[in-house]
Amino acid sequence: MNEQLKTDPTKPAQRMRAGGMTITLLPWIIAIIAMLLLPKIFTNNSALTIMNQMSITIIFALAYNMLLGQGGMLSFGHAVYAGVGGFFCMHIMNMSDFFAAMPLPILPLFGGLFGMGLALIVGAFSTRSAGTVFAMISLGVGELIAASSVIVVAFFGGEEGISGDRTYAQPFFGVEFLQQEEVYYLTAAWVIISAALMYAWSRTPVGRMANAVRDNPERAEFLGYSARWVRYYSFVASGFFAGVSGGLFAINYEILTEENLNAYSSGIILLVTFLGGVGFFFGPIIGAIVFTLVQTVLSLQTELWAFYAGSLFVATVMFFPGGLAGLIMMHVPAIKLGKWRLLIVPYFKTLLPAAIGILGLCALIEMIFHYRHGATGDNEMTLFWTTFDSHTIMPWIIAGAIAAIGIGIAKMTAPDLKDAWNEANTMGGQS
Amino acid sequence: MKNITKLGAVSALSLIIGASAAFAENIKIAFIDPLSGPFASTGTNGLHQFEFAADYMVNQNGGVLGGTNFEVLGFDNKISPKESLIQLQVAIDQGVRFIVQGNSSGVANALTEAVDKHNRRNPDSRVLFLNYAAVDPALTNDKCNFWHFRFDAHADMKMDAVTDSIAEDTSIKNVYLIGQDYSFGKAVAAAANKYIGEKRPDITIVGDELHPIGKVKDFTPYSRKIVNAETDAVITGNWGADMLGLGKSIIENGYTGPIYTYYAAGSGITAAFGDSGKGIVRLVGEGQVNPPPSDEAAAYYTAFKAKYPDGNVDQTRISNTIGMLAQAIEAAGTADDVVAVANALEGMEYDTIWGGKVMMRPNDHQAIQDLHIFEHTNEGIDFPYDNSEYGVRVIKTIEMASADIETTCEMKRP
Amino acid sequence: MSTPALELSGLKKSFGKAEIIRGIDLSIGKAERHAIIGPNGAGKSTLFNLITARFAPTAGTVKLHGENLAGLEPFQINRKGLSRSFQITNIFPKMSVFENIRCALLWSNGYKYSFWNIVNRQRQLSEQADAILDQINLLGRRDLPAGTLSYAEQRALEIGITIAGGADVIMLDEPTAGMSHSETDYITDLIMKVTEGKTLIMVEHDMGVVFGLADRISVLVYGEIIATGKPEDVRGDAKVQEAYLGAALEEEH
Amino acid sequence: MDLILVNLIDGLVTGLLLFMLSAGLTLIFSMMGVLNFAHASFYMLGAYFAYSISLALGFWMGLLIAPLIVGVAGAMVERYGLRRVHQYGHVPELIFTFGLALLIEELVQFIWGKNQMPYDVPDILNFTAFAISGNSIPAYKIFMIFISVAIFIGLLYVLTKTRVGMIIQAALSYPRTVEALGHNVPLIFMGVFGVGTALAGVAGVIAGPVLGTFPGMAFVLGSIVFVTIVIGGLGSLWGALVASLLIGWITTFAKSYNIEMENVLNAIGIATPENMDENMFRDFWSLTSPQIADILPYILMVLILIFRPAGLFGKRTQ
Repeated sequence: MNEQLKTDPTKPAQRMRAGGMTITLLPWIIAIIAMLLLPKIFTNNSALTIMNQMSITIIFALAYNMLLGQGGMLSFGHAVYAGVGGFFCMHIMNMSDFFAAMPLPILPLFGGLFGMGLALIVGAFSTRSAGTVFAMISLGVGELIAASSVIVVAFFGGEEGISGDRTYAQPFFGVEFLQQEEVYYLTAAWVIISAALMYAWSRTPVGRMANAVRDNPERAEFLGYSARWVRYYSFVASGFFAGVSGGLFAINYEILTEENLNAYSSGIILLVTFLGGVGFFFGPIIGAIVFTLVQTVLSLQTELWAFYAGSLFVATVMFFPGGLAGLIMMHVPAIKLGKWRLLIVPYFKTLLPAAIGILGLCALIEMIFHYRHGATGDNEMTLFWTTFDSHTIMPWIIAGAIAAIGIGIAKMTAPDLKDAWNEANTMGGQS
Repeated sequence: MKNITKLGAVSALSLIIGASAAFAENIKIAFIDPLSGPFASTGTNGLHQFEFAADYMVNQNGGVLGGTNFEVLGFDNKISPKESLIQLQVAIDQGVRFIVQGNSSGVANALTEAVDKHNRRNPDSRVLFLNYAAVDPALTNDKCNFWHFRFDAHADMKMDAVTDSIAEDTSIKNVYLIGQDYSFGKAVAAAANKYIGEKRPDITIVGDELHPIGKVKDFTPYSRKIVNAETDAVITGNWGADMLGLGKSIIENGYTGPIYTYYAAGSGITAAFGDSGKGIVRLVGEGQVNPPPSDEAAAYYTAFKAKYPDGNVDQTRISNTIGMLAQAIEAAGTADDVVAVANALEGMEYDTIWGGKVMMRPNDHQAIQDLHIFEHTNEGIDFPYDNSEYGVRVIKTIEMASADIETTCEMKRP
Repeated sequence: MSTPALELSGLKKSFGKAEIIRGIDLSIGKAERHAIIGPNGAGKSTLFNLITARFAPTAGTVKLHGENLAGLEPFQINRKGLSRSFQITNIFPKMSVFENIRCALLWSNGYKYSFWNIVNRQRQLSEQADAILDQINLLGRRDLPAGTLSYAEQRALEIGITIAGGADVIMLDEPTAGMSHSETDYITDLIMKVTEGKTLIMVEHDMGVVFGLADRISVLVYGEIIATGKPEDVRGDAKVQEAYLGAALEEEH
Repeated sequence: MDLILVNLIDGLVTGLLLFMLSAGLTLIFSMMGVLNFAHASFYMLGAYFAYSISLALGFWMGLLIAPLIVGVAGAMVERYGLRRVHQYGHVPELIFTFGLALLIEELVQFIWGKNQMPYDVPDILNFTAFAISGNSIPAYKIFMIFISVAIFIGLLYVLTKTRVGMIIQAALSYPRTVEALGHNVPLIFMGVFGVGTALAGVAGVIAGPVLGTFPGMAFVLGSIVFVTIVIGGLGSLWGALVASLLIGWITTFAKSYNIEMENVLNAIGIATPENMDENMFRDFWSLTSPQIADILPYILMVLILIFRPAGLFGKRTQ
């Protein structure tokens, strides 16, 4: 993809690629307004719950990206920092006197501090080197803590976990956080604060050096910085924000269990972050939103959601290593050149048939699944608001034809799209 | 850009959630259990049994309240407490008032607390939690609440039945306890120690140990210890791959005595044990399938197999759950006021097609029913599991088992 | 006589049985431009790596301004005022040219590991970085990812990074390797300009560069210094002629 | 004493099985620098393919054909997946294999369903080979040992005595030089990946009947294989062997003897605290070795990484 960038280097678009993002307040203001308005549009509790889940994942994914994207450290056990922070918050919730004197909104801060505390200890030996050694230590430590969660019942509550009641906290300006909406605003406030802090972190000397150490630890050492200390600071900061997300989890779900610590959760956050794109600050945010929707909403629609999620993930790694954020930012040069309009028609011609073709393919997969695993006599299935008999030949022909034609058209028009893309990203000519 | 994405995504979300809320006619039952991932086979089979029971027992007989049908909605919780709570919220928003769940006591524990809090905070949309399989005793003891009903016998009650069976067999001198290292495994071991001590003080517990859950690749070392301890009977609460792995390994390494289990049938386990487990693997549970206790039971099973040739009716309590719920709704005259339905369920005596009665104890919402000891065999099996020739056959029945078992439940009523 | 900027005594390094550096004594004065030359495999880069603690010496000491550097990590040596470049271009390829320089400025400006300063707000830092970019003629490339620069530009950037921290001892490892004539001239001028008043130690193959830049030259052959002195002295040294220049000439033709 | 011998044999079986997986993984890693997260998934595919083949053609054909299919599948993954991702660097490669592991698990569930497969030991091997004071050693275990040792010897022969092996060995240490010498490195990569996954396939075929053939079988084994090669030292075949056996024996012995934490702590002079029920560390005191047997390798790995990052036999840390 890079070779298609032929823009003038002095243009701001390039500045964005090189430096991350240029600072403007506009995206933040839009985000704040949107987060304020969303509950007015989606008032039901489940939408609020799902948005809260997104928010928690956003903080966790951003914290994870402080390691992976900014620091070049691949962790296979980061869930434990969020989990341990959350468990401590839950214990605080259960300390009735102390908790009754504390306003709930500051609870995540404690989660952060305990997450950071654990990171201080583990980081002391794990950040000595990056790469495989770091990855494997994180895997080992993650497994150990996850395994001890079922053994050390006194702290982790065993398999059932521990639970509490957020409403026992001191009312915060009269708000007792009985309703999901109140919790939503608390979570949203923490998302904005944490995201802003993490963004600011990436602009500080140690945040910049994290990038330098990621790219070239040896060179950084010859600039007076110990690569190990830079990694350690990033790791500890990441542990803090992971802990904050754990604290928010405690407030939202009022229960923490082994799943908050286990390897599966650690793997998921890696997936989320990479899906969104590690190269841009806002990548993990997109990843968190998309993945939560896939996991929670798509799974209401099909049992095969994990199959689609896996395919989406593998396709992303193979074709768009920049993730979804990279996909979006690819268009910045064309927009800056004012030539993005050139892309609309080719996109329409290629992506629409491709999308239809892929949906056809999904329909085929769903039909195979239904044919093989559906109840006998229960031949009817509903797909895309259409009910039909999966044991007759016609729907198969239709779905197959849609898939073949859709993808066929997309293949035919793909060269045009490529030309248009090159044209849109080349300076000069009429725009 | 982020906000546009979010906006679009969330509008899609409300569309999907809102879409099914439009049909408010049926009485909706949310089935919150794993439908994907490693435990999906149990979950999917459970969902099929619920769908079938609702259809066969209620809808085909004209529904309840003069024509209202039951509708079972599957929600995939991926066996995660967190996802269960999200799906619970989605279910409630879709107008569901009855939640059924069974796999994993951890999830049940999260759900019962969440339901309790939800009902306290949202009196307008209260729900009932009908637990059909999570057997942690605490759910009807310390952690009981008015909204939770358990239709399965809990771990201690089942152990009471198992030890009744062991106590009768005077040739058993040495018992070995082995289980997964978590709350349920520990509860099984504690109950076994207690009941064996009471019923047969002469029996030696030659082994009492826990192994990591879902992490053991090879059970051989455990089997060696079991064989070397001259064990006459093994008791385990293992389930899933841990059950099969342990059982096969014990048998393979030369053990021939009985293995008493909670979950060693169906979901492929019966077929995988096959001939090797014959006469060795024993199972405690409710609901007699072989020999069929009544013509209705045989007809029910046959109809189920016709619809789901790959499925098993390995949780007969599912049909009890649906039957009792229907009866309670009829008695309460409403499906919307769940307090009335709960009051109708309390103390209900229900004649189950699987033989005997089910009584919902009012003081802790624990179902009391006949428990059986089954044997894994291919002889006298009318309804085998997993499309193999093997199935489970009743070898002992304890009527209204543990009907007066103690409870620490202090029920708070609305 | 004042303390030399860099003093090596009895420095040795073996890899297994192979002795690469066989006892080097060398003293380089303040503000001196010193070139180390020698045929391929003489151990020049190894010597550099020993001085900057990339490798640990088998024997001997390295003293910077009279202070023994034994046991120090590279970043600690850098903080004492010794900075180096690498034979293979060693920059931060994914970061912008400006960022490359700014990172090199952070420590010497006392920012250390701070996370309470926002770097973009530090105007004096940006000005310094731009000044250096101006010096190395890369201001026009300021916001490009460093990895997309041409080879000569990357070498220039490498020198910029090396000098940015304000170190008074600068070590350059083959700064003109693989460059065309015009590029070499450009880099030579650049080195001349940026090392004004500083101690420079460089390894170099291009004799034009060496004789144009160096105040003194050491000739390293098989891990030993066979001659040290002013360019004209070294040029006339018979041993050097025989051991090195002849071989080098042969190689070229 | 007899029990020790029995445990040694059991541990050997576990260890050798682990070795068949870790040998392929460590070869792949040292050649390509890729930690293949999907390695255990190929092990699972081996078991499933062998099961399906055994239904039609019997166990032995399964043992013969399934690893070949798995190897070809592995080579295809390398050719059309990894090679593409290779250009983006190591982390995306690793993440690709991570995604692939998830996808293969879903695929297996899609094709074979979610239940455990009744894949059994063939009748001809279903007898007790011999018994040591009442502990029967099934013939199938002897067969497993035989197969693993045969594979190890074969691998050693290929690596040390053949031309291809020489090239691979050279590539282990000097990947760039080998490429510079004009060898078709991509082809070697594909071959090594195929052979490595085929080895995992063999392990799956012979382990499936005893350890169970179910969709979670890859997950159970997945991370422990990494632990093995990290302990042994990345890229070292001998290291993989030693670490595999070490893990096999450690876990077997830890499960066989109930060593209690309380006794261990008392033995080193720490007295049991009173009021155990209120003690913060009560769960820690009551730990027994079988409880923690399967997490011991992780403890070992973390310790090794802290004190000897290159692993027992490794030379390179990265």
